[in-house]
Amino acid sequence: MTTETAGQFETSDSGPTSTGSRSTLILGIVTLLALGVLVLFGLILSPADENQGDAVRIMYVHVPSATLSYVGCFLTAIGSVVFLWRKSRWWDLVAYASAEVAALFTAFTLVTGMLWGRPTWGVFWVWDARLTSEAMLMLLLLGYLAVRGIAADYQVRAKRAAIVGLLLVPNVFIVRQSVQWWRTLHQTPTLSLAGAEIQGLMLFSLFTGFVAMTLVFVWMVIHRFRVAWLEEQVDAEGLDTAIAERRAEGVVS
Amino acid sequence: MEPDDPTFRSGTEPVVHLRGAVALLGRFPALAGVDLDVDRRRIVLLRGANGAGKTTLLRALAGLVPISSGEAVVLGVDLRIDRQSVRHRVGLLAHGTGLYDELSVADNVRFWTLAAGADLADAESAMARLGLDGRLSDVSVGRLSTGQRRRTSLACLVARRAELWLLDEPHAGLDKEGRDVVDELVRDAAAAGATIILSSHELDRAIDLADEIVTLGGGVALDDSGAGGDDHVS
Amino acid sequence: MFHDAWLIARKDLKLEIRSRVALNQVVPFALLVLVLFAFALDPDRGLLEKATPGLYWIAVLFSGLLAMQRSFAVEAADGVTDALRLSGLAPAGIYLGKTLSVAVQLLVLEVLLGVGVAVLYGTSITGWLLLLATIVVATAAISTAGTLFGVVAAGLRVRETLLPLLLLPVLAPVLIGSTRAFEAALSGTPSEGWPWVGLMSVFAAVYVVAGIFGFGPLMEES
Amino acid sequence: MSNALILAEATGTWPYVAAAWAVVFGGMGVYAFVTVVRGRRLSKKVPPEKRRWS
Repeated sequence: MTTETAGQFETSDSGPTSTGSRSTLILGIVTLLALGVLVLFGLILSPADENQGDAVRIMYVHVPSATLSYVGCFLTAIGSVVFLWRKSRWWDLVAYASAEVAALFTAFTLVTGMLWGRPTWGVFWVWDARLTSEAMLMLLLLGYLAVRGIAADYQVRAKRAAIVGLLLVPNVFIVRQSVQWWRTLHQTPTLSLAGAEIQGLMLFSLFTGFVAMTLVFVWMVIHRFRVAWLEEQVDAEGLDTAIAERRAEGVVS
Repeated sequence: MEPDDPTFRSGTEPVVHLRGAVALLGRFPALAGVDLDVDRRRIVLLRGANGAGKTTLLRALAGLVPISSGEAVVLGVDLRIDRQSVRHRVGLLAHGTGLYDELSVADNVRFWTLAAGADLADAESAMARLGLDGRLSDVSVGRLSTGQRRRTSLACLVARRAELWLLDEPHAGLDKEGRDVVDELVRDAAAAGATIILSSHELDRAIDLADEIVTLGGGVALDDSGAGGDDHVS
Repeated sequence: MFHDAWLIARKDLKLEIRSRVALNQVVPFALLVLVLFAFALDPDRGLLEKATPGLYWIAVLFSGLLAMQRSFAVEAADGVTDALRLSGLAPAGIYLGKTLSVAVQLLVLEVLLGVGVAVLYGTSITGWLLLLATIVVATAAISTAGTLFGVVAAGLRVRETLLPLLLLPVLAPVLIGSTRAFEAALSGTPSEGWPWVGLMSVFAAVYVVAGIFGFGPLMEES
Repeated sequence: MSNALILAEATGTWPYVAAAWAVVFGGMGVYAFVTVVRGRRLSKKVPPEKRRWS
């Protein structure tokens, strides 16, 4: 943001050109430190749980991932609504960036959930209500990203994606509700911290997990947003030349 | 085709006013800064090579293609702000027929007439005008010849009572009798207060019909137009 | 808006009656699915009987998908999309009209499939009130969501593959709900089925609102 | 597969914990790397005044 860095980019082609800025660099460093603290507490300092054993350590990354996957999904819906309402491209790209990052965190949630399930339940997958909801969220996000990926005009893609994105939230609510009712017929141990004596160092590890992964999430959304923004600029680039070329066609003929 | 006069806004401002209008198809500037003014009741012929931008210009005037820069006012509506409200006031005869193949001629014309807010009587008289009453009216559009489909599309257009007619190659695919009908419809519509912009490769026929000629090339209106223009007012 | 909806629905149904695509292709497909399920699940071991509600709704969903693809293929033909935009019909009206015509086709399909299930799988039908209520709200849910996502996919080169990807996860709660409600009705415990009817009503209401407001922007560009 | 299972039983839940953390950290690393690389490639095509953050 400072004039100093702006000048640096103007003067040299060989200089650092990236999606980074001074503030995101600081954010990145803080994030890496937080991840280090998470490893320290989550894997080394915190004790094993009486019931779950060492498997509880998976929770320190699983629970924040699950929360952030829903946060990303809400952010996408908010971005979609503001885009439709204000015609703001900025918010459209926020929706796009957070949907992609949300899909990544949903994938983390599913994989870590399955890796927790194998030692705990004996199988990788049971039709646990939370895990099933998360799988449905993944499918919904993949649908949204499929719309983002269609080869079409910007307006076409953005409007269609925005409608799908804004419906993510009601869909997630209805899916969660239905899956919950569906599974309450057959009681199974659910993937959660219930049963674990969560206090002291364990609680602190979980807290560290939330902080570190939220920082990662923010860093990723910012950078993904900037990549999407650059893609737009590259697309818009050369419009003036295109118009000039187009006019020249008429003179020749 | 006798549009009631009250449906036409009387006014001195031009029906079409474009200044430096740019329209993008994807990233391709199909219109690269068109200037065009058309007054009410005029019949304007667009000519130009293939890919000159004729079709895009007609679609943009109908409010179907967004104008990304420049001025564009059609029937008093600024297309850069609002492309919806102009749409039901124009009639576009495009390359596509705009007809449902599985429905009969009469069903198609009636549906589009009612959709445009006109009466069934308008549909019947439009079909009669284009020779589609009688045996043809119950045939599915999918079984018609190209010329017959063109007539059906024209019937839908006539029944709409549009204020601005945008005809993309209206003579294409029609026999001589059909072309005469098109010319007659255009003249009647202009006499009744409508404005007509058409593109055609049938230059001999279209030049006789037109009050003005605009040549498009490279997505802009070229200056050499005007030849054969006003002498041919019918 | 309702005038426009009626016009569109009448046009669509007339078109289906004339073309008989739904009757000649979608209905046989649905019955074929029922027969294939019987091949896949041994009918003698009671599996088929237990799974009947689920199989019924899967068959409805898949054949409904065909009906929805068809409903938008019709509008994609030869300049019709432009003609619709120029027609002056209210987008909300077009949405409601298409939803209505899809719903009517689905209802016909569901009745025929119901007869097919009763005959082929030997299902004895009980709990009529719940069955009817489920059919009505599930049909509303499928057609409101299907029509909205149908237009999201309309006009794209990837529409045939995109629509199922978008629609089926969204309709998962409807599949769960309608299946559980049918099970409740057939097993003589209808009180367990009514909450599902409520959930599906909420679903349909959300999609009607989204469709009425969202159809305009979606139709705008293609 | 069977070897892995025997290993799992011998060492308890640690392999699963390690795998879970590896997936999460590895996934974050790969995604971050890919995003940064894409960003660098694209920024070369865009004049600096359009990169509002720099």
